[in-house]
Amino acid sequence: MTEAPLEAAGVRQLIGRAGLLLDDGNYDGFLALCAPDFNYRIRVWSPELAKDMIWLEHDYAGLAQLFAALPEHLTRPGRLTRHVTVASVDAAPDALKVTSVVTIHHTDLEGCTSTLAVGRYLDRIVEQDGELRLKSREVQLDTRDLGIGSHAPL
Amino acid sequence: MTEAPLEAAGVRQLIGRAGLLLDDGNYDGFLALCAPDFNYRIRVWSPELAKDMIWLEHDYAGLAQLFAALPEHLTRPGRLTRHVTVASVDAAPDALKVTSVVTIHHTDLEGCTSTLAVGRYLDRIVEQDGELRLKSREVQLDTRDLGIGSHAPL
Amino acid sequence: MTEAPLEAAGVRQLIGRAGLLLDDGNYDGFLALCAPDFNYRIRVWSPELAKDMIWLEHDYAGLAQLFAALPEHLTRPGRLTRHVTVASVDAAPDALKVTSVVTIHHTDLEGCTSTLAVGRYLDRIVEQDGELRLKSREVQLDTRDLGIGSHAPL
Amino acid sequence: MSARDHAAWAQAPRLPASHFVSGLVYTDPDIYAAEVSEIFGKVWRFACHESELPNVYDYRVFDHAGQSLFAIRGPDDRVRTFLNVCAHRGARLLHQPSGNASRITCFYHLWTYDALGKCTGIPRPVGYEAAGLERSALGLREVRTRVKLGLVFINLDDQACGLDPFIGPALDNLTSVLGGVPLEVFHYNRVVLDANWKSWHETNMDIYHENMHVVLRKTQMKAMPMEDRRLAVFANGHASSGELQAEYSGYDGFAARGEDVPPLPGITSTDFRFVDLFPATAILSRGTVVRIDTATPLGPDKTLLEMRGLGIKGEPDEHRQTRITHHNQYWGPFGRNVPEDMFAAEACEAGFRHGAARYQIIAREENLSGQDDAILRAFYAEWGRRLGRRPSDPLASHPA
Amino acid sequence: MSARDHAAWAQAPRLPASHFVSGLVYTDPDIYAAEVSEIFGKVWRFACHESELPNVYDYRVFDHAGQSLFAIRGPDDRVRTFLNVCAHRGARLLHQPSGNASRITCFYHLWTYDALGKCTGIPRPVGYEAAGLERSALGLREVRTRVKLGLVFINLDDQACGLDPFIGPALDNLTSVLGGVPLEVFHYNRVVLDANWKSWHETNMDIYHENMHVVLRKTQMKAMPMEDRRLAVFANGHASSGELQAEYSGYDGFAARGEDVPPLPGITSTDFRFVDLFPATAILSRGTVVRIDTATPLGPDKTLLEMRGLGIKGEPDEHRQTRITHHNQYWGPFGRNVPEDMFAAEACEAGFRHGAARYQIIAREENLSGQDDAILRAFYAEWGRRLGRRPSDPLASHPA
Amino acid sequence: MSARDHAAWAQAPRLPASHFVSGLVYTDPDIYAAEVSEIFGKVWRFACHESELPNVYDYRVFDHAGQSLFAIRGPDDRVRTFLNVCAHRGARLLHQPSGNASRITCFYHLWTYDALGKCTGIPRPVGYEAAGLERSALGLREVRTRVKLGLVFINLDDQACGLDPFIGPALDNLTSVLGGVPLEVFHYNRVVLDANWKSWHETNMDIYHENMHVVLRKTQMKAMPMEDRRLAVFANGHASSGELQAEYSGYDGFAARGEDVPPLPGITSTDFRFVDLFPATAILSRGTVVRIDTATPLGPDKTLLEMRGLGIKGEPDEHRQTRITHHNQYWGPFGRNVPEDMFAAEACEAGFRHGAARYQIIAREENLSGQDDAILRAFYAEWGRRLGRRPSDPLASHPA
Ligand code: FES
Ligand code: FES
Ligand code: FES
Ligand SMILES: [Fe+3]
Ligand SMILES: [Fe+3]
Ligand SMILES: [Fe+3]
Repeated sequence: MTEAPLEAAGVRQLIGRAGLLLDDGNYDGFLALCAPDFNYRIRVWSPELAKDMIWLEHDYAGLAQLFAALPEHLTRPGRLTRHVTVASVDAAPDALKVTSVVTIHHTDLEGCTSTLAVGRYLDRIVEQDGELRLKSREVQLDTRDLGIGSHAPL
Repeated sequence: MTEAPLEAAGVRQLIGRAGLLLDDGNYDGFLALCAPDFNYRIRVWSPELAKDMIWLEHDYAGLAQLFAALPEHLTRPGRLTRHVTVASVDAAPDALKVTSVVTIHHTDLEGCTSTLAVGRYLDRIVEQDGELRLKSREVQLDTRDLGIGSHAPL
Repeated sequence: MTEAPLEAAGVRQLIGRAGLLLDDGNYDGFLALCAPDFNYRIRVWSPELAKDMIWLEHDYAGLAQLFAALPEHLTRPGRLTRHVTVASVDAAPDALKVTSVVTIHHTDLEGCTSTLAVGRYLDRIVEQDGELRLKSREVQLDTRDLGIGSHAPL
Repeated sequence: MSARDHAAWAQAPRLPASHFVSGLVYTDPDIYAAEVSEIFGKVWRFACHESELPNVYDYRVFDHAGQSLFAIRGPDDRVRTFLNVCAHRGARLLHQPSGNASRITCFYHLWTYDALGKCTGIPRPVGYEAAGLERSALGLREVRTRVKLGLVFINLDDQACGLDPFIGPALDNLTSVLGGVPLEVFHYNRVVLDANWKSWHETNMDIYHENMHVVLRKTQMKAMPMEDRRLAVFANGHASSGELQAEYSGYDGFAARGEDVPPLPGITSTDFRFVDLFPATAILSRGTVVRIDTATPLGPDKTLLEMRGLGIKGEPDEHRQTRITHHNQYWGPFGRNVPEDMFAAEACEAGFRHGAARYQIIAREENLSGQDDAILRAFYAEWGRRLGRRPSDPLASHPA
Repeated sequence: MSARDHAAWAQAPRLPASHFVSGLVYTDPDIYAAEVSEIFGKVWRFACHESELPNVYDYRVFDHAGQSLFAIRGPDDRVRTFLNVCAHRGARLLHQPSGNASRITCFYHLWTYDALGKCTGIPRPVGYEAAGLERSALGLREVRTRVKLGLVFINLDDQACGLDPFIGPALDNLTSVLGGVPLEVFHYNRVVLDANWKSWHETNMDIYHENMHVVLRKTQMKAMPMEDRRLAVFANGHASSGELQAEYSGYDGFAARGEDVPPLPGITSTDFRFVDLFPATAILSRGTVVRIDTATPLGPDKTLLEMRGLGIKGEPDEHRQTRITHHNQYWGPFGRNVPEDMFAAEACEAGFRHGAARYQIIAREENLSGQDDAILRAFYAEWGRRLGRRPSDPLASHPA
Repeated sequence: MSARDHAAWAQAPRLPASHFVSGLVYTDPDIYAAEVSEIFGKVWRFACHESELPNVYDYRVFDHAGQSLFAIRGPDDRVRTFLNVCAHRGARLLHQPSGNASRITCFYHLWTYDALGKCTGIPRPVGYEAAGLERSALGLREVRTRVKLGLVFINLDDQACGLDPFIGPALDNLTSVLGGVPLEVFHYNRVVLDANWKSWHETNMDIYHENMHVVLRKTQMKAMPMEDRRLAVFANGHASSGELQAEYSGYDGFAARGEDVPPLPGITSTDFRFVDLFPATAILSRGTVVRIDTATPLGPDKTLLEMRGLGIKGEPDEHRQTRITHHNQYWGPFGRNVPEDMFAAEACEAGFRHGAARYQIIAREENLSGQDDAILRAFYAEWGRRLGRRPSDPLASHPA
C-alpha cells in the first residue's frame, strides 16, 4: 500500500496546483498540466434513474475550446474555491491512479460563501518529459443540485 | 518535528484510504486497515456539562458487530463525504500519533449537500506484517448537533 | 515542479500543526513556529473598490501583543476549525513558498457548525536552527462577510 | 422624457391589459397560494417518463404542489399515482426516489399497501375492533394518472377534464419524436432556483432572448431568420414551435453533430422543436435528443426544476454516448445553454423582489413569428382565467 | 373500496373524535402560536437536572418558549430561574451554556445582578436621578422553579397550579430510580429536528412501533408480550409504564449488560420504565441508566431536542464507564434506538406538511396493554383542553 | 423588591414615555414594514462616497429598502441613481458591484440605457409598433441623488424635503474633515448581522458603553472624563459629538499613532468625532482616518451593514499604509472595537426576540455630557414622528 514518497509529493503538488489554477481561472496553466490525450469527465450517480450519468466530457481539444468560449458565456458571478486533498495513490501499469476528495465552495459577489459541491477527483497521472501530467480526470460528484450550473469544469 | 517522509506518505495513504472506504460503506475494507486490538471512540466536549463525553466506543469485534447490524437499522438516507487532511504525525514509542482535520458533508437523496460535522481524527498507527494499521481512532467532534444522528461511525 | 520529499513532508507538518495550534487557541505554540521577523497579513480583494485591502497586519511583536490582549476582548463565542491543505510548495532563493487552501468552520456554543470563511494561506517558510519556521503568512480570504468579525487571526 | 420618477415608474404601461404583467404575480404571497391551489392543484402535470417505471412494481417518487407523491406500475402494467403518506399516522411511506416494491410497508408500524393503493395489512388488527375501524377504508389517496406518448401525467383534481382535452393538439409536433420509438431517460437532474416558477417558464416561452446565449447566436441565429420561425398557441395556455432550425457548425466543437447518430423519428438532426405545456412543463427536441423540464413551485421565490434527457430505449452504446454528448452540449448543469436561462430567471426574480420592477412588457406582435410575445400572452391569459385575476392588475378586486 | 379519491381522503375517519387527530395540529401557524402561549407558556417544564448546578452560583442556560433563561443556585442553595436578559437595554446576559457567577455582570454597560435576580449595581447612577429611575425596580424576571426528585422544573405562568398537583402520581414508578441516590448527568446533546414537537413526543408515547427498531425487536419483543405490558395514563396529559422488560442477550454485543454494573435503586437491570410528562418531556430508565429528553418547539416544523443521560453521582469510574456504554447502546446520537425515532418524527412531519396526510388514527383500544393508543389519546385530550380546540377538528369555531 | 414576577416585568417602567422603548420596535413585523416604507422609503440615505465613482460612467451598485440600485457618474460629471432593473421584463441590469459602463445593456434581450437612464435601444422595435409602445416612456426609474462633502445621498421619495434641510447642521463638525481635501475609500466590507438595524445603530448612538471595549477603556476613558464630553442632538434625529479625545499610548502597540501620518484637515490625531445621521448612518473620525457605516434593514432581525474606511486621495503610499493601520486598529472585521459592537447588537436582538426583554431604558439625563441618553431619545422621537407611533407603546392605536 505504501506509495513511493517522491511520487507522492509530486502527485500532491500536481493535484494541488491544478486546483489553484482552476480557481484562478488560469485555464492555460491548467491545460499545461494535462497530457495531450487528456480526458475530462464529470460523472454523477442518479438514484432516481439508478444509473450513472455523464454531465460533461471533453478531450484536450474540447476542453481548450470550452475554455476559449467561456468569456462569451453568461456565467455564475463570483469565485470558486476548490479544496482538494489527495486520499490515495496507487500504481497501475500505465499510470498512477490518484483519488482525491474535493470540496468546492462558491463565494458570491457580496462575499458570502456556501458549499457548492463535494465529491472526488479520480485522476490518472503519467510522467512525460520528466514531468507529471494529468492523463485523465473523472469528477465524481456527490452533490447533484448545483444551482444554476456551470460552464466551467469543477 | 520533521517526520520521516516514507512514514508520512504511508500515513497519509492509510488515513486517506480509510476515509474513502467509510464513505463507500466498505466496512470490511475499513476493518482490514485496523489492527486486531483496534479501538474506536467518539469524544465530544460538552460546554453544558463542562465534561468530555463518549458518544460511541467499540473494539474491533464491537465495530464488526455494529457494521454487520447496519443493514437492519433505519438510517439517515444519503451519503457522507469525509474530507480528511493529515495535520501532524508524531513518533511515539509504540505507535505513530497522527492528527487529522476532518470535515464531513452529507448529501441527501435529492442531491443537496450540507455540512454534517467538523472535528479531528486522533489516530495511532502501527506497523504490522509490513503494513501500516490503525491501532486506534478517536474522533473529536466540534459539531454537536448531528441531526438525527448516525448508527455508523463518522 | 517536483518538490523535495523531505521538505514537502516537513512543510505539511508545519502548516498542519500551525492550524491545530490556532484552533486550540495555543498562541504561544503558534508563535514558536514563527521566525522572529514573521509577518502576518490578511489580504482581501474588494470587487466594490476594485482594490486589494489589508484587513490585519502584524509583525511578530504585534501579533504577540494581540494574542496577549485577546482575553480582555469580547469575542465570538465558539470554536474555529481550520482545515488546511497544502496545495503547492515552491523553492525560492530565500524561502519555500507554500500555498495552502483553507476552509474555516465555526461551531457555536450550541454545537452547530457553519462555514466561516474560505481562502488561501500564502506562506514563506525558512529553516532556522534545523527547524522549519513560518517567515510570513498572507491570508487571502475569498469570503468577505465574516459575521461579527474576529479579534484573532484566521 | 428619459428617466422616470416614481410616479411615472409606478404607472401601468399605456398598453392593452393583455400586453403587460404586474410584478406582483411573482411576489405576492396570496397570489402564490392561489397558484398552488387553483393551478397546480387542478391541472394535468407531467410527473415522469414511463421508462422510469419499466417493470411491474417499479415506483418513482416526486414532489407536486408541496406534497410528495409516487407513481407505481401495477401488476396490470398500469401506472397509478398515490400521495406518499401512510393512512395510519401520516408518515412518509417511500424514502428512496425510485425502486421496486410489490408490497409497500410503512417503516413506522408496518401497515402495508399494495400497488393499487389498498391497505393490505395492519399488525394486530384486533386493537381497532372496539373503535370499529375498517381496513377497507384505509387505502392510500390515489391521484388521477394518464400516460400519453410515454409521458406520465397526474391531476390532483378528481373533477378536472381529461388529459386529452387538456392537452389538445399542443403535443402534435412531437408525436413522432416522443411516440415513434420507445424512449428512455438517461439524464435527470434537479435544482432549486431562487426564482418564481413563472420566471423560469418564461425562459421557455420567449425565443427572442436568443442573443443572450452565445451558443444560440452561433448556431441558430443564421440558421433561420426570426421572421421565418413560426410559433403556435393553443387553448389552455399551451404553445409550441415545430419549425426551428440549427446549424451546429457555427459553434466550435459542435460540427460533428447530426452525422454521428440517427435523429429521432419524424425529425431531422438540425430541426429544433419545443412544446410548452401549461403551467410549467417544456419538452424540447434538437433532432437527436429530447429534453423535458418541469418546474414545481416551492414558494414565491423558490422553484424546483427537474430536467430530463431522453434517448432511444435499447439503442447501441455508441448511439447513446453520442446522444448524451448532444444533450450535454446545450443542456444539463454543464450545458452551454441551460445555466444561462437559470441565470436569467434568477435575475428577473431579483428585479421584482421588493417591488423594484413594477411591470413586465409582453407587447411584441409579429404574426406569431419568432419575436412575437404571443406565447407569453396566451400563458398569462390562461393564468388569469384560472385565478380569476388580471395579470396586469392581480390585486384588483376580482371580477365576480 | 381500495385506494381513496380526494373526497374520501379528505373525509374525517368514521371514528369517535377522540380517536383521530387532524394533521393541522402539526402545521397551522395559529395553532402553533397558541401552543407556545397556552401550553408552553403555562405548564411546568423540565429545565435541567440539579446535578448540573452542584455548587452555589452555578448556572445553566436553556431555551424555553423561544426565550433564553438561566437557572442558578443561590447562596441559600435554592435554585432559581430568570429570563436571560438585562433590565437595562435588553442584552442577553449569560452567553456560556453553563458556568459559575456570584455576580452577573451585563457585558454592555455593566449593570450587575445577584443570584436572587436583584439589580445590585448601575454605573454612575446619578444619570438616572432626574428621571427618577429606581434600581430596586430593575431586578430580573424570575420564573417559578421547583425541584422534584432532582429534576428542576420551571413555569412561566405565575398563576399556574403548583408542581406537585401538576405532576400528580405520574412520576411514581421512577421515584426510587430518580430519588434513591443522587444522580448525575454524564451525557447531554441537543439537536434541532425538522419536525413538529408532537411528532417527536409521539415516539415516546407509542410503544407499539417497537418493530421499527431492530434493537427492540431483538431485546424487547420476546422479553414480554405486548399483551402483558401495562400502560398508565394520568391527569394533565401524563402517562407511564413501569413494567416493561428487556432481554439484552438478544442483540449481538449487548449480552454482558446487566451483570457488569449494579442497577439503580428499586429497579432491575432488565426492567424498562418510562414516564411521559405533558407536554414534551420523557424520562426513561433501562435499569442501569436514565435518559431524560425534552422537546422545545422552535416553529411548527422545527423542534429543539435535548437529551440527557444519568448515572450515580460519585460512583467509581468503571461503573460510570459501563453506564455510559449502556446509555450509548440505545441512546445518544450514535445509539441504536434514538436516531430511528428521530427519523420517524421527521418522516411524519414530511407527511403532514402541505396537507398531504390529513388525519392520524389513534384508535387502538387494548385495555391499557402495550398496543393501546390510550397514552396518545390522553395527551391530545389535555392538548385540546388547554387550547380550547378539538384535536380532530382544531380550526372549527372554538367551543365557547 | 429584588427580582420581578411576570406582572412587574411586563409593566412599563415608571418613567416619562420618552425615556423607554418597547421591545416590540425590534420584532413586530408590521412595525418593520412601516419602517421600510415610512422611514427608509422617505429619508435621505448615504449610498456611497464619490471617490467610488471617480470617472465618467463609473457605477456602483448597492441595496436600499430591499431593492438594488446603482449610482453612476454621467457624462456631465453628475452622479445619478437608478433602480437596478430593466424596463422590459424586470431583469437585474448590473451584476457587478462596481464598474464602468457608457452604455448599460440588459443581458436578457439587449435593451440599452444611457447613464441618464434613458432607454436608448430596443432590438427590432417594429415588433412593438402594433401595440403602440413608446421607447421614450421606457427609461429607468431615477432616484433623487445629491452629493454633500463627498457623500452621495439618495432619496426614494420624490416629495421629500431637500438634502440640506434634512441634514441641517449635523455634519458641521466633520465639514473640514470630509471636505477639506478629497478623500478616498480604501476599505469596504459588508456583513449581514443577526440583529435589528436599530440595535446596531444604537451602538453608534450610545458612548457610555465604552467600558465594554477594552481598547476604549485603555485609550479613551482617561483621555477625557465622561462629564467633559459633549453630545449634540439635531432636528430630524441626527446627533454628533465633536470634542472627544483619545490617548493612544494606553493600548499596547498603538503608541506610535498620531506621529506617523498627518491628521485630516481641521482635526488633530487624538481628536475623535462622530456624526449619527438618521436613520442608520454613522461617520466617525479618529484624526487620521474616517469610517462611514450604513445599516440597511433586511428584516426585523437581519441587517446589512456596510463599512468604509477613508484616507486622502492621492496621498503617498506610506501615508496610506499608516492610515490603513490606524483604521484596522479599531475598525474593520479584525479591529479591536467594531466586532464587539456587532456582538452587542446581536446580543440585544437575542434578548428582545420572542418577547423576553420587554423594554429598554434610555433615561440618562446628564446635560448632554458623555453618559446622557439624549441621542437615543432624539432618535426615537424622530422614529415615532415618522411612523406615527409611540416608541414606548408602538402597537397602541395610532394618534389620529
Ligand atoms: S404511520 Fe405508517 S404504520 Fe403507522
Ligand atoms: S444592556 Fe445590560 S447593562 Fe446595558
Ligand atoms: S428584461 Fe431587459 S431586455 Fe428584456
Ligand atoms: Fe434560453
Ligand atoms: Fe422508538
Ligand atoms: Fe462601541
